Amino acid sequence: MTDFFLILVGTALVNNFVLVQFLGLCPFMGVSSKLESAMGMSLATTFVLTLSSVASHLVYHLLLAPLGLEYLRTIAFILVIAVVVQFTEMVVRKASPLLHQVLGIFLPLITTNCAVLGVALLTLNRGSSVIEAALYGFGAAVGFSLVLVLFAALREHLATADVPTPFRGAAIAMITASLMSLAFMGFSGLVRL
Amino acid sequence: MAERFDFPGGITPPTRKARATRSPLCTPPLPRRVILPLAQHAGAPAEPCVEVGQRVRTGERIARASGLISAALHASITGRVAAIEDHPLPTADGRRGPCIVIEGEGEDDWLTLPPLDWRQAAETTLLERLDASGVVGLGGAAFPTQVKARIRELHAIDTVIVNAAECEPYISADDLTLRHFAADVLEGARLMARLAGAERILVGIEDDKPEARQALEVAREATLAEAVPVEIRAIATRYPSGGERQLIKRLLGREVPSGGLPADVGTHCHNPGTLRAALAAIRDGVPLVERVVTLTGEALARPGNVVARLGTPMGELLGFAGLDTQALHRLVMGGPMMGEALGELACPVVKATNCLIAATRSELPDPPPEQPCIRCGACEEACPASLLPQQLYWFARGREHDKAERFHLFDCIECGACSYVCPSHIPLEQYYRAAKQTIRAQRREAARADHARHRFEFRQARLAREQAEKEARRAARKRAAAPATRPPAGSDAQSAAPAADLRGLRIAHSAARAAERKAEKALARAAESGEADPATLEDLETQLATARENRQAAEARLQAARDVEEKPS
Amino acid sequence: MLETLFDADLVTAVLALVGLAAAFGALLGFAGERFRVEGNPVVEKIDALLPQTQCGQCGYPGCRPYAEAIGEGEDINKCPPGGETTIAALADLLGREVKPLDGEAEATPRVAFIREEECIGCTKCIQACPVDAILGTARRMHTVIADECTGCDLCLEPCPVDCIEMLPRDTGRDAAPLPPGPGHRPVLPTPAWRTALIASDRPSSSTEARHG
Amino acid sequence: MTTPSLGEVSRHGLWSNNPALVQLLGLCPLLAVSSSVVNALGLALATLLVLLGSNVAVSLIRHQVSGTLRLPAFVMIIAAFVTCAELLMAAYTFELYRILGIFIPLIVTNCAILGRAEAFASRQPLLPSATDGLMTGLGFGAVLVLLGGLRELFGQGTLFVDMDLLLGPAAAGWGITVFPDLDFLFLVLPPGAFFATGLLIALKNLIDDRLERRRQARLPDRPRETRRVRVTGTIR
Amino acid sequence: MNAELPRAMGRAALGLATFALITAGSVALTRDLTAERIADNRQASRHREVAAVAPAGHDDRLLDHVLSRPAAPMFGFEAPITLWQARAGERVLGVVVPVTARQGYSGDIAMVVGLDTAGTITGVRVTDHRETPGLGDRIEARKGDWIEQFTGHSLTSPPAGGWAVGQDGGGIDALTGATITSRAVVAAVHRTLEWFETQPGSLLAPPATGETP
Amino acid sequence: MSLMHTDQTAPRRPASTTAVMGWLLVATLPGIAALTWHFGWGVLTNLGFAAAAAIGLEATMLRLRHRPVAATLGDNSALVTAVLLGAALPPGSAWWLILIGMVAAIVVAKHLYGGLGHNLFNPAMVGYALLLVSFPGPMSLWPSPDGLLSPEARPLGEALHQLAGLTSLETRDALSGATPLDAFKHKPEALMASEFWADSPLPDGALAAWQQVALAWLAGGALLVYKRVIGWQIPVAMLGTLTLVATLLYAGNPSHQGSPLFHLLGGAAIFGAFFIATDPVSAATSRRGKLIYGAGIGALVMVIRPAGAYPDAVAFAVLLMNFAAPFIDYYSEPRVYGHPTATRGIRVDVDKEAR
Ligand SMILES: Cc1cc2nc3c(=O)[nH]c(=O)nc-3n(C[C@H](O)[C@H](O)[C@H](O)COP(=O)(O)O)c2cc1C
Ligand SMILES: Cc1cc2nc3c(=O)[nH]c(=O)nc-3n(C[C@H](O)[C@H](O)[C@H](O)COP(=O)(O)O)c2cc1C
Ligand SMILES: Cc1cc2nc3c(=O)[nH]c(=O)nc-3n(C[C@H](O)[C@H](O)[C@H](O)COP(=O)(O)O)c2cc1C
Ligand SMILES: Cc1cc2nc3c(=O)[nH]c(=O)nc-3n(C[C@H](O)[C@H](O)[C@H](O)CO)c2cc1C
Ligand code: SF4
Ligand code: SF4
Ligand code: SF4
Ligand code: SF4
Ligand code: FES
Repeated sequence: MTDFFLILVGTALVNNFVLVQFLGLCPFMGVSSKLESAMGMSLATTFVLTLSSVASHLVYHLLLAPLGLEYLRTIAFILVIAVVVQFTEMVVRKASPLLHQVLGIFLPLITTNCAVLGVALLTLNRGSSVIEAALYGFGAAVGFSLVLVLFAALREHLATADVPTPFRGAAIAMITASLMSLAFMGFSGLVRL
Repeated sequence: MAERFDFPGGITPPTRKARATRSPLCTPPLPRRVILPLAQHAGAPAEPCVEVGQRVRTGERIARASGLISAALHASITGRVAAIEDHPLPTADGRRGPCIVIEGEGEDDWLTLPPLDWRQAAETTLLERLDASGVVGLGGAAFPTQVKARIRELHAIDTVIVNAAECEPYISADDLTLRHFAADVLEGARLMARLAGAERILVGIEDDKPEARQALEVAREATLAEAVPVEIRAIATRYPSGGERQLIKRLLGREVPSGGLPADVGTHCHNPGTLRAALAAIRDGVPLVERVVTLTGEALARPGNVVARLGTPMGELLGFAGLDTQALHRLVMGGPMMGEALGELACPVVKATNCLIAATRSELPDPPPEQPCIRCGACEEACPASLLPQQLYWFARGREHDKAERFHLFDCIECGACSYVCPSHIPLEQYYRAAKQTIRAQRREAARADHARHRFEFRQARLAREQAEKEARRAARKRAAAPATRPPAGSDAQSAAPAADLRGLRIAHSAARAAERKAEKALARAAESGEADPATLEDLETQLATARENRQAAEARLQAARDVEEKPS
Repeated sequence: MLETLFDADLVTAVLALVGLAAAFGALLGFAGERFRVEGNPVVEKIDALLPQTQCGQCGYPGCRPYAEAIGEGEDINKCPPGGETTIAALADLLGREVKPLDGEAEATPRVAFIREEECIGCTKCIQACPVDAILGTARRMHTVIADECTGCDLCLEPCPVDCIEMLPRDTGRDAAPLPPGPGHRPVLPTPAWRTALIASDRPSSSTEARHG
Repeated sequence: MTTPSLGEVSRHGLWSNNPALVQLLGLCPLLAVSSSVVNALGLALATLLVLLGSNVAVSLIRHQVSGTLRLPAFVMIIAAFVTCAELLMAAYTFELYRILGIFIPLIVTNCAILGRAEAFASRQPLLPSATDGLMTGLGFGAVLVLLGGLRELFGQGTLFVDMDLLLGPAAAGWGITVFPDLDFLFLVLPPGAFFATGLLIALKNLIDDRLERRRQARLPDRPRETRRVRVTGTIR
Repeated sequence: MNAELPRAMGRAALGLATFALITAGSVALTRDLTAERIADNRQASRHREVAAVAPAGHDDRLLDHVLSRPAAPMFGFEAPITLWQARAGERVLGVVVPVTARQGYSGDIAMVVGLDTAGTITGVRVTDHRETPGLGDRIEARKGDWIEQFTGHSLTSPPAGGWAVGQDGGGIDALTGATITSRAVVAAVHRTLEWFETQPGSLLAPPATGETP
Repeated sequence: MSLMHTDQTAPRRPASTTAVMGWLLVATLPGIAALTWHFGWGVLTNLGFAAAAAIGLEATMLRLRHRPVAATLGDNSALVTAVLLGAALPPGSAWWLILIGMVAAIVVAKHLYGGLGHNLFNPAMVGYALLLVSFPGPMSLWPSPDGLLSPEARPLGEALHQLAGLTSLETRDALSGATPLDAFKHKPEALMASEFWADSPLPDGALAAWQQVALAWLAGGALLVYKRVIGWQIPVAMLGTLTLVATLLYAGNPSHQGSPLFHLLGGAAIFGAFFIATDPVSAATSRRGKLIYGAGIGALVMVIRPAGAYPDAVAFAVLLMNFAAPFIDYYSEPRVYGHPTATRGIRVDVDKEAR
């Protein structure tokens, strides 16, 4: 139990995917200018990340490893991810067109959210069980969602600030991310993975 | 003083009332010339009903109410109408607006209406009289009292509140009104209680006005026998207890719902001056031509309260009180918290003028330059509406109107308590006012756009219908011209297509019919509820017309297709 | 070369992945059919944000077609009557970047006004008006219903005698400017009685912005 | 969509629509692998190759894939390129392969690559697509190397250390120590990566701003005319 | 629509399968062509690492002399140990043990430790780690000579209690700002030495009795 | 509009931003005095150089941004940042360390965001955290608390030498040491807390000195609360939560965990609670939000202190909660007059769809 908890805390905070591991940065920068879209993106990513983490794990251990095809893992994983994302996209499109419009290009880009493939590959390296893989994916997604949502709130706040012109927009967002990452350094050493 | 109910926040600025309450109420000489703005009340401006050059008597109606919410205007001196033209209005932005100017004859020849007994007269008579007398709220908003008094039609009222809080510094007009006319005020309150069907009267008065309270007690003792009981409750002095929402909360513990009216919680709130004016209009037949105005400020040698004729140029009135123009630094109409700084001495006294402050520079210094907000939270502690003023400020500055609304911008009563305490001297409520006006303008534009779209859709539908009908006629003509000719060999392919089409058309037709019925229902519902304004109704009518056109177009097309269908058979 | 091609390893690899892909493909095909969406409901929302002037300055015949185009990816900065406000609202709705307006913003809202004494009643303007804001019949003078007119000026061109002009529309008193901001004093009216008294006595600093 | 000129494609990829500074795509490798020039250069080259290859391949098959399958198909192409690149690197530049580690498979998910495939190559013929791939790759790589240089120089006080891993023994002596004893960990650690990128973006904005102002100054004052199409009538 | 469903599914399946065929085929082909070379590279790289710490004078065929030992969790070897003998002809000069230091600052640290017959360290190298650049990564020989300080030490030098970083009262310098990493490395080396003690002679047995690959 | 302003009457509250900042500076005096008394002239050299750097940087940035320089400098906020950062740094820091910290604080954390009132993160703590991460060595070396007047005390001249970077604390190893939190954190795991204290590697009187400094900060904090420069919410919530978590941990494992009192007084908790966490600009705004914000800081401090890599976690905890503050603001709005319940959070797109 504590192990599972540690995995969650470890992935969500200490080795936060976005701020410490540098994964999933594009959606982090791209979908964070509005809190609403950030929340939508968080949900979508959490879903995709957890699901694809488990699916990749299964594909690897049930298909690739028995056949000695480890080197095909990248292709196989990315296929799994793309399919999960595509599937999610269709469902979201049907269920909430506005969310779909808002997430726009970012929903397909969850495919290329490195975090998703990153989780799949990192779980492999850690040699975890299915449950651990799911937790790992979920923890990573929670970490991603947490910083994404907080960052979005921060950026909304920033929208009213009197930022010097060259820094408006992406530049100050990057610098904000830098300071956030600095703050997250405080968690370093909390849980060793 | 422990009170049962209270509102959060509030401030206690220095009251500075003493200078003007030392001397009794007095009447300045009649002005030679009065300027009466047509728009000195809430709602639509009044419409002049006199000609230039016409002689008018004091109390004679010179402009009539126009529209649902509006008020009549009366000559406040006897003389000739010199002009109907634009004059500076008593507003901070120095706007000009249409006014009726009366050149006085020096005498006071009254034209009053016949007295009425308010206990006996029919309610409609009373309301008509209020309407005819141009009585509006004298507490600040100048809302037509007649409209307000119709409350019974929509709401059940149990309490009439007399708002004698007078919480702003400097102002003592209500204080003096009560000292001199407490009995009239209470009788006015009874009159309102009758109109509203209330069963009690509650007077809320701040504890810094012991004389007024004493006078009220005396008047109350004298009328103990009356059916509607009067209760006088002193409350600790704190700004803005006089805001009706805050007063109601403080006296009764009830909260007026956001966007609602005091009537929604069974109360009806009036200023003492309003009550006295309403009583005068009914009991004595005297329309609203004068009011109590506090003249104060250190640039005045003889501050005090005066009964001033409406339209008196402020300079004249202040001159009467011994204005030292050299020392005058700022002229404020109303209190220092919510009042407006004026740029001219020539502005006339209007119905909403309860106080004129002729302040010296040291008394009300220029506001220091605005500094950045440091989010210190002082404003939040002062806000009587529990808003987060600093957030509203950021949103207003950043023009993030949807977020400002999300943080309840429209619940701000613009009391200025937040600006008062702000260490960065930010004129916060100016930001809110600007944001509110922008939002209102945007809403208006959005409604316009919606309306335009509906009209555009209607036109499209109409054109489509005309087109479809034309085609249907052409098809019919064709059939009539060649009834017997068999279709040529290739017609199989042709007739197959209409058959499929026909089904589609039929579906389209029934959809159009459903849409029409829906639009009809929406219109009927809106019309019945009685709350929709004419613009909305018109909009719904347009939508209904569009649906009709669509249905007719579908019908025509269907008919044409049927005609083609039937032809080969 | 040939034996490499038929290497057992290679064949299993290809077969495994092909099988996986086929299964997933079937899943996607299923979802694609099941969750098919017709049309684009967002267009409605975009349309609601456009000013509905129907003027065609965006390059589309009316607001709705432009709304549809935006839904397909067209730029959001092509509507001059809507101006910055509309662009901001669209950017907000669609999560896109705000762009400067492509074209000239209109200074104030306007309405058409027909000089009735000059009107010959040709009805050309009526046909041009997208919102039926012009009243009149053939050979009778025409007039514009100011409340309905969107100010698109489409009626100007067809008029053979040039009797239509655009006048600024009264938008009510909604122009309360924001205070000048940090570093400045709030704007209060200049006391006229002072200037009237002695010109040199005017308090010069009272309303001016104070820098440094 | 019309086919833009090659010059335009190049300008877009290198500057005005630079994936790293403007589109903010491909940030993960950008930030993660830019701690020294050599890492940056290695990844830049690998990314460039994959981008070029995938753009070409996607452009070639652009008429063959339908809606639902587009995404999976594209990523599989990219993944194939990446895996091949990985295998080839392991075979021929093993040390570099070990250093870049996990980030090689992650090239697959470099958003910039799929972004280009989706936004450009899937709609354009071969030549523009190839140019776009090349130029975008170069633009991305340039930023990557610049960032690497910046962080290496101000974080560790050195430049071009270990270039031999990438360029062979000839480059062994390239490393120079500019600021001895400098150890400004901030730049080496994640926060510094974000920070340096933010500064680069601001710098680009500043340059753009200057250029624009200069261009404006050169332009004669010409009132912009409003385009109008006078279309009314029924819209269906 | 229902009739459409199987058709659509079939089409999609076929399409994706085609792509899988092409991509997997090309990857598998590349892999077939490079597999050998990669294996060679791995081997060579491993050899370089091992050679760097092996006692001097060996015959450069380190990776050919493999020994296996059962796991020894007490000493931090959680999996069976595969180690290499350094020989000069028939003479065994020492061994090279692959060691994993747990509890590094961010994850495990893989090392190789070379020991001569006397149990004296002939070298330590970090082969894989994820420590912080600029801090923990100074354990790499390329980035600093910290790791060299182990050479020449043995279980008894520094004496008991000295096998710890200075902060913990031991005699080994820690990297400034990276005590955790240092601590982990020191502990792992120390345990390896202790484990070596428990394997009297057998690791150093001459080739005849030693396992052959 | 409100034509009256506070300067005329307010009961205790300072009437202008300048005065608010001024009172904050006054309130730091007891703490600074105590620090100087125990840790020597290095405290003052820190503060002096930090203040000079702050004013220089602030003026430069204002000029670059074309903002009124003199008027804005007068708001004292840069000075506050300088004093707080200067007091947090190890006494006798070198000029370059202070300068880098001030650049991070004033240039990056404050002016890149638009200056006073706009910054999202606490500038002083940004500077501090950046230094801590970048230069763990110099940042963890505190001089031993010899007292200003004792014979071992280093003279002002030496402090100036250190400021100039000519000598560093490291070269005077014998006289320097870690902070109590640092030392306690790095005690060997087997060692019991009691054994640690019995044979502490800390210089004599270090813990007592730290506790006295903390109490001096508390006195300053009390002044701030009395002058209503700060509300009570943040300090109370932060210290309350910190004590609570520390007590729980201590109750769970008294032999290895520091006591609640140790956590309260042994580090920068008090200083942080009254002077740092209360920075109004970067904190949550509503009263309820401030409670959440303060509690978050307290909890984070007690998560990071025992388990994380950095011994004193106040800076990071403050930055982390700065990061969360805007989000907290969305969810902590008080109930507004006339509304049946408080509105919390944002309207997710469903509403907009209905609009
Ligand atoms: C039926 C009814 C409708 C009212 N409608 C309005 C209104 O639309 N606007 C308004 O300002 N006041 C309206 N009032 C009057 C308010 O209750 C209130 O007395 C007035 O706005 C002045 O309040 P204030 O000075 O606090 O702003 C209405 C009153 C009644 C009884
Ligand atoms: C902040 C604020 C303070 C007010 N103070 C008073 C006051 O002291 N006395 C008063 O009669 N009305 C005051 N009003 C106006 C009342 O809200 C309300 O409009 C008035 O009592 C209605 O009575 P009337 O229609 O007779 O004017 C204040 C309004 C606000 C917003
Ligand atoms: C971002 C970051 C990375 C760190 N990386 C390491 C590391 O790789 N190895 C290590 O031992 N300590 C690392 N530390 C430092 C530890 O947290 C801790 O401060 C240090 O080990 C204490 O050692 P000292 O007593 O020598 O300063 C790192 C700290 C930070 C903030
Ligand atoms: C109560 C209070 C606490 C403050 N705390 C800090 C602080 O911790 N760090 C800081 O840089 N400035 C602090 N300031 C000063 C000021 O808010 C700071 O310069 C702004 O954050 C810069 O925009 C404080 C100000 C006040 C009134
Ligand atoms: S009182 Fe003024 S400075 Fe303080 S939070 Fe409110 S607006 Fe900002
Ligand atoms: S003006 Fe508005 S925000 Fe300010 S205190 Fe009054 S109600 Fe609150
Ligand atoms: S320019 Fe704007 S108002 Fe005119 S038609 Fe296009 S969208 Fe409508
Ligand atoms: S009247 Fe003219 S300007 Fe007005 S809407 Fe009709 S066509 Fe446009
Ligand atoms: S490269 Fe875009 S999410 Fe990682």
